[in-house]
Amino acid sequence: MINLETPDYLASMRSSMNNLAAGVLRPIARKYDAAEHEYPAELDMFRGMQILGRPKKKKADAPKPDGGNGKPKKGINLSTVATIEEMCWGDAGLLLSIPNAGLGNAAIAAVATDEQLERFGGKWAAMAITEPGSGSDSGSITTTARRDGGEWVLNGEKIFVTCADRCDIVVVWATVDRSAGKSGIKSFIVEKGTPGFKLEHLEHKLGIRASDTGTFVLDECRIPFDNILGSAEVKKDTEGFKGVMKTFDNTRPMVASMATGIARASLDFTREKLDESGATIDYKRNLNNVGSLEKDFYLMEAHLEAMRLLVWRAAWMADTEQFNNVEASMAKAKAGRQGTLITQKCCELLGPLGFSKEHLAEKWMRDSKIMDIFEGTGQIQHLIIARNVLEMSGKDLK
Amino acid sequence: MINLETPDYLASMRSSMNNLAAGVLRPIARKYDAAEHEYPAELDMFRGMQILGRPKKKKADAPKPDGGNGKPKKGINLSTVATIEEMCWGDAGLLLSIPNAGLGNAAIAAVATDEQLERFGGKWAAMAITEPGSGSDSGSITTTARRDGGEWVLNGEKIFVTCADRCDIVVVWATVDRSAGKSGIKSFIVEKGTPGFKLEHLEHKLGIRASDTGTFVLDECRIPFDNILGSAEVKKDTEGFKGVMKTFDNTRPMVASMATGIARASLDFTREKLDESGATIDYKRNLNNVGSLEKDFYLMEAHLEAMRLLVWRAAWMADTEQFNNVEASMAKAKAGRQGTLITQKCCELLGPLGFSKEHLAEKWMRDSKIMDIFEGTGQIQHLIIARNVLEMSGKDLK
Amino acid sequence: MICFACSEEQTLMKETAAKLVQGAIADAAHQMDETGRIPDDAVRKFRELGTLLAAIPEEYGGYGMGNSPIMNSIILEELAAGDMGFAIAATLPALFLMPVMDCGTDAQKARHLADFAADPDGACGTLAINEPRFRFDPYDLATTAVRKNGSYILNGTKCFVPLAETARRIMIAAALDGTNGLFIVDRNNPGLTVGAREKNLGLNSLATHPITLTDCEIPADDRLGGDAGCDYDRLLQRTWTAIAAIGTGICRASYEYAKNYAKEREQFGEAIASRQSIAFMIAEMAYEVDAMRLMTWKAASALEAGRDAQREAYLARIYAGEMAMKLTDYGVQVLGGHGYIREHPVERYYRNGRGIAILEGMAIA
Amino acid sequence: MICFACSEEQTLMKETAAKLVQGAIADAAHQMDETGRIPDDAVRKFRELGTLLAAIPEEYGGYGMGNSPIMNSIILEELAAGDMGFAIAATLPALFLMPVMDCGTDAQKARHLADFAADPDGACGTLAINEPRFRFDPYDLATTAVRKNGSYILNGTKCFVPLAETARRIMIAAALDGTNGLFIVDRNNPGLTVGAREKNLGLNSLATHPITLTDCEIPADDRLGGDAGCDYDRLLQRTWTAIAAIGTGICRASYEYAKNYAKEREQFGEAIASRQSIAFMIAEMAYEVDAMRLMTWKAASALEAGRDAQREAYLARIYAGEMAMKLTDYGVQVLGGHGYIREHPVERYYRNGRGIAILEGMAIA
Repeated sequence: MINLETPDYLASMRSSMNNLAAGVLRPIARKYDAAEHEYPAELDMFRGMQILGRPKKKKADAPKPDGGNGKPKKGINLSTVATIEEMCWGDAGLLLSIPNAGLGNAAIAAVATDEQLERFGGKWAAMAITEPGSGSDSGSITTTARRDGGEWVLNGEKIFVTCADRCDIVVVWATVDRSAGKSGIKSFIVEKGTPGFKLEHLEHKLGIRASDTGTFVLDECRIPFDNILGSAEVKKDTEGFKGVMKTFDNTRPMVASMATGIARASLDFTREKLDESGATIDYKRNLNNVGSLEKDFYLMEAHLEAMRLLVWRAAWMADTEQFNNVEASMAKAKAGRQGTLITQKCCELLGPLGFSKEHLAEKWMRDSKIMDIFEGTGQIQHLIIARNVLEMSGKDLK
Repeated sequence: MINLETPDYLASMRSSMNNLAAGVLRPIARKYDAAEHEYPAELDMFRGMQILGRPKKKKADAPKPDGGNGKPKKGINLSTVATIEEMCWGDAGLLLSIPNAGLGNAAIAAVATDEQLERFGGKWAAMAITEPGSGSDSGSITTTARRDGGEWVLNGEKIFVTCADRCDIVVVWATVDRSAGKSGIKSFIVEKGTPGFKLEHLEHKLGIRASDTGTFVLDECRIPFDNILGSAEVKKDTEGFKGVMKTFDNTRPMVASMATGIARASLDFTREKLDESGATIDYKRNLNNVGSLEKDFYLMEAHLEAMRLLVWRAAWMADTEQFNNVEASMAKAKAGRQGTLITQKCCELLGPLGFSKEHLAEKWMRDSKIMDIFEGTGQIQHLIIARNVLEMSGKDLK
Repeated sequence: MICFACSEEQTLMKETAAKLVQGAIADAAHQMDETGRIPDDAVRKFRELGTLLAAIPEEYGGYGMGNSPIMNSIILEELAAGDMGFAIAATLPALFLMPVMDCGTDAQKARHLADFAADPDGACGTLAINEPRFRFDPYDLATTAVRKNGSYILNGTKCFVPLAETARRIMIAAALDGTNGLFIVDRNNPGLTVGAREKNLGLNSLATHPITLTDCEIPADDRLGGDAGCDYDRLLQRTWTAIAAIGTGICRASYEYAKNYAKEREQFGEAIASRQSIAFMIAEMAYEVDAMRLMTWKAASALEAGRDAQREAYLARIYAGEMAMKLTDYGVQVLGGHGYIREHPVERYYRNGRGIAILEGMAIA
Repeated sequence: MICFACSEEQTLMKETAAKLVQGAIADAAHQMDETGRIPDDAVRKFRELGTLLAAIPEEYGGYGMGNSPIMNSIILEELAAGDMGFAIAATLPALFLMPVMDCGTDAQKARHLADFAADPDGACGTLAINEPRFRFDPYDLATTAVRKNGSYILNGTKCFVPLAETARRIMIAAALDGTNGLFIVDRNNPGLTVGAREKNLGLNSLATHPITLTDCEIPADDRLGGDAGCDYDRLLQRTWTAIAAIGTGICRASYEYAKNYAKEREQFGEAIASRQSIAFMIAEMAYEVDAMRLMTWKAASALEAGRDAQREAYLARIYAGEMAMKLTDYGVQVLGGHGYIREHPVERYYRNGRGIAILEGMAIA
């Protein structure tokens, strides 16, 4: 039965996460924006916390993701996106810098063997997918993994790797057979310090500067055969690749929720200034009869609500074991774009306060922009949605 | 030397055209919106007027389009778009119903032989291009013209023909050789009453209801061989087709100017209501410090100015013999889309006054919408612009 | 617990309403729009479902099953996907009776609810909120009520009053001593004049009328809620939620028609949907329609929980207004020239969609 | 006669400015942004063109060739296409001297114009309009001037004052008896404090400072225009036109970079420009940049004709603000992840572009 009231447990979780974000992240947000690439030592306190709902140790010890009854643990996706919104209300760059909560950790938690969990479970794992020539086109990966006896030999270049400097290990996507297309793509765990594995440089970015993004070069880099995640077999169909891609059905709502959290931070600050200036925000008057600032505020808040509801729906579907590929993209498409629009509109409405680094509004605008880009740009999300609702193939709708 | 000040001659022409529009068109705008398809007899007064700068008789008698010195008559395109804006400020549907000023007349004036001018110069000529299966895709015309002795035999169906009921003759686009693609497309003059030429029905439209839009069926319709416009020869290249298409370089700014005129009518009415309600429009205050209605008004007026300037530039280029294909599409793309946005936003701002037929605002919104559709949709215009600035072919950028 | 899916009961009602629309409205909607008439039969078929009677307490002759703003929103979306005018006409008695149920005195409930329960097909009441002026705002009414001994004297002008001509009573929103109230006026009160049917941009299937109140005197007992007055905020919250539901229905209909058209229509030898400019409009329509629905349900959930829904209903309503402008425009644009022809329903959705941002109090959730 | 094309002289100056930017700025702009320093050499090269001296009347040591807001707009667009901070720094003395030329008393002209003509490379003056507060409006200044015998006493806080640290004089906008005036304050006036260099979202190559005025006393003669005051409207019209020109330059740079990138960058085996979603962003950038420029020229034409340009300058300015937001965002989006990296200039255009809607009085046309 339709019920979109926020459950009490979620409301109280949001509230405590907001306290955490306000108390720990917000105060150091500007510091690590200025000190680009410097590790935020304050985040060590999160090292032991399972903040994003991911098991952090080997499977046997981890809380069962399925709650022990074959059904997924109740509401874990919804709790996760709600937590992410609060944390990003605190600071998105810092959330992305929380130790041992990298995308690579999610991949390992999802598919690693017990033996791999034993070896890598406690380590901070980054994820290396994108290449200079690929962008949003994950299927065109050119980094190769060649088998040589009991080892894999990796060659290639990976860009836009989050936590590149701070991580212990990197999950690298490479092809074992280029002629096999997407089916040939596998992921491999490469440990820092492995000969032939080099962190080339860190990027200087528009926003989320607290997060270290880097480029790796793999040059005849040898890793043990057992470092492959999943099967080494190349299947004829693309099921294997689809499995890899499915990770993104979960991560897209997370990114969308990051956009929501940042946009809310901007709106809250704008609201504060509106209140101080004597404006009345009572959700009553016709939009034609309010000040221009109030109208913009109301419309932005409506869009923010729409963003959150699309995110929550996608997460709720995952929690109730429904295939949410389209809904995940809808949340990402909407929130990514709208987050950019809201945060930049707030800067405009704030006037001089939106251009000065005395306040965080300008930073939120910079941080937000990445949410419409990474994990698939808005354009890619629209393609996914359109292909699905129009029931067209990637060939018919490029 | 850059100078965007409106010249005095143009200002006074705008003023007198505006008086004409206010005195003649505006008062009967609602009447012919309600009486869809009824011929506006009041427009007979325009029958003798060369309102859109087109020669209406045979070439020898017509004012030289080149002013007699090999250069185009000074400012005729600019005067025309300025006139159109004023007339559409009065009423767009009625402008499109002005006798003997159809698109067909423009085509005849451009390429007819003296003999053809003699026969058809004084007649009202519609233009029939679009087919049920073609839309914006003029190159895919399936109506055929087969030569049979001293006659052409036409077969096919034409939709969206403006002035279908009222015109005397129709310029029909047909292919003489489908295998020749675009080079095979020619235009033919078909007189009303010709056997096998039937006005199938008139359309009921969202707006511009004063204008009669209809569907013709050609069924073994025989016309004299001399009724072909231009050469019957099928050239290998597509120069001939490009020549036909070039008509649109002139008509696109005209349609864009129609959109500008309608949008201005909406804005003027909104301004009137704003003034009555005590609002101050002084172009001074920061947008953050005005009412929501005022902010929307200012921004719409800025966009209106942008529309007009893009239109005037395209017309000025034509007047100064510059190739204006891209600029014509820029004007059309911007004005078509923005005209829709402005007229519908005005309805929203006017509240109950924007929904009732007591006022013309709702009509302007309906009329405006066609400007983003006919003579090439906004999407087609963006394609033309993109291909040009990116220097990409139609094959590379579909 | 939070849930984004319909229950079996909700699904059943949704499907029933959809089936009714499919049968009685879908093909007729264009004709209804052109002729300005809604078939009585279609309205009767909907009324037979008894959704309103179900909500009326047993003591007043109803089934006493409680009122569900969520269910009402689901139904309104389905009906509006057929025709906005029909959605309003079919659910109309609720516009008068729901405020009575929410805020009426016992005597008002006994009279009006029982009247309706005794003759559910008979002419009932309607609601008059809109006023024909620039900057109209339901929180800034120009229509006034003044207390005079045992009466109220009403003055003002209203517009867009649905089915005012045939209603037996009209609920009038008026300002009273700096607050806003509702006043029940008999159709044949000499101080009330119902004007000729209005001509509007959209909503053409539905007869709407202007109303003039000239020193219109009513007994003090006919103020809704008596001397205590009514919960005007909640009434607006419920009508805003309903408008959002109707907007969702219109946009969904436009989206679905445009989507199917884009797949079937070929240009340059390929379906026009194969072009990103068309496909991305479809994609945006897809997720914005969903967002509109979720916003509506969010407001309805708050109402259903008995919470103050001021924020949620307001946001749902302004979002629906903005999106109805945008999405029904996309619907026409996807069809190009064909979208401009009245035989394609996107044209009607376009006109009706413009009412979502403008009209107040035409339905209730 | 109306004309949309540059004259030979205008083309020459445009190309000269473009060449200067190409040589001294284009490759260095990223470094300038990161280090916060503009090479003196580049500024000197621009000043050597003598555009400002040319405008100053001969009697004050200039070339007396008249001032052309159109030419100034053309130049500002070119400079801003290189770097917004550079455009402001290079043309800075004009920000102080143009108001003097427009409205100064003979004595003020004689002093300040001649000072500059004698030493065009020396530190000159700057202009302080912005105030660090919510709802700041140049027509609603919180900084005040009060007449006191032969002096004015200024109080208030300003921000975003370009090169305030090195300026010899600062022109302060302040409210005076319900009107707005400009007041010339010596850098070392004890009532004036220049704060530490600001940290801003964009415009990082340019040093800007806050200023505090505490009972800052200046001789009454230092009110611009003397007792008659100045034409504040016209000053704002000229700065708005300049901001619009700068916005055009930034957006054009973003457009051109994105366009070239989209043609060269391949994905799925084809240039990303072959996708309509990318190509249509490029198309929109193309015509909106043109529209921005035409709006700027329209305002500049009115100024050049000596007409009141209130409407044209205001519209050009708000249009530039809106479009700078939108188009520089497109620029980043076309590049995707690469657009987020500071090595690609679209990132800088994005940040600087946000200043167009916010900043007041940073340049003059």
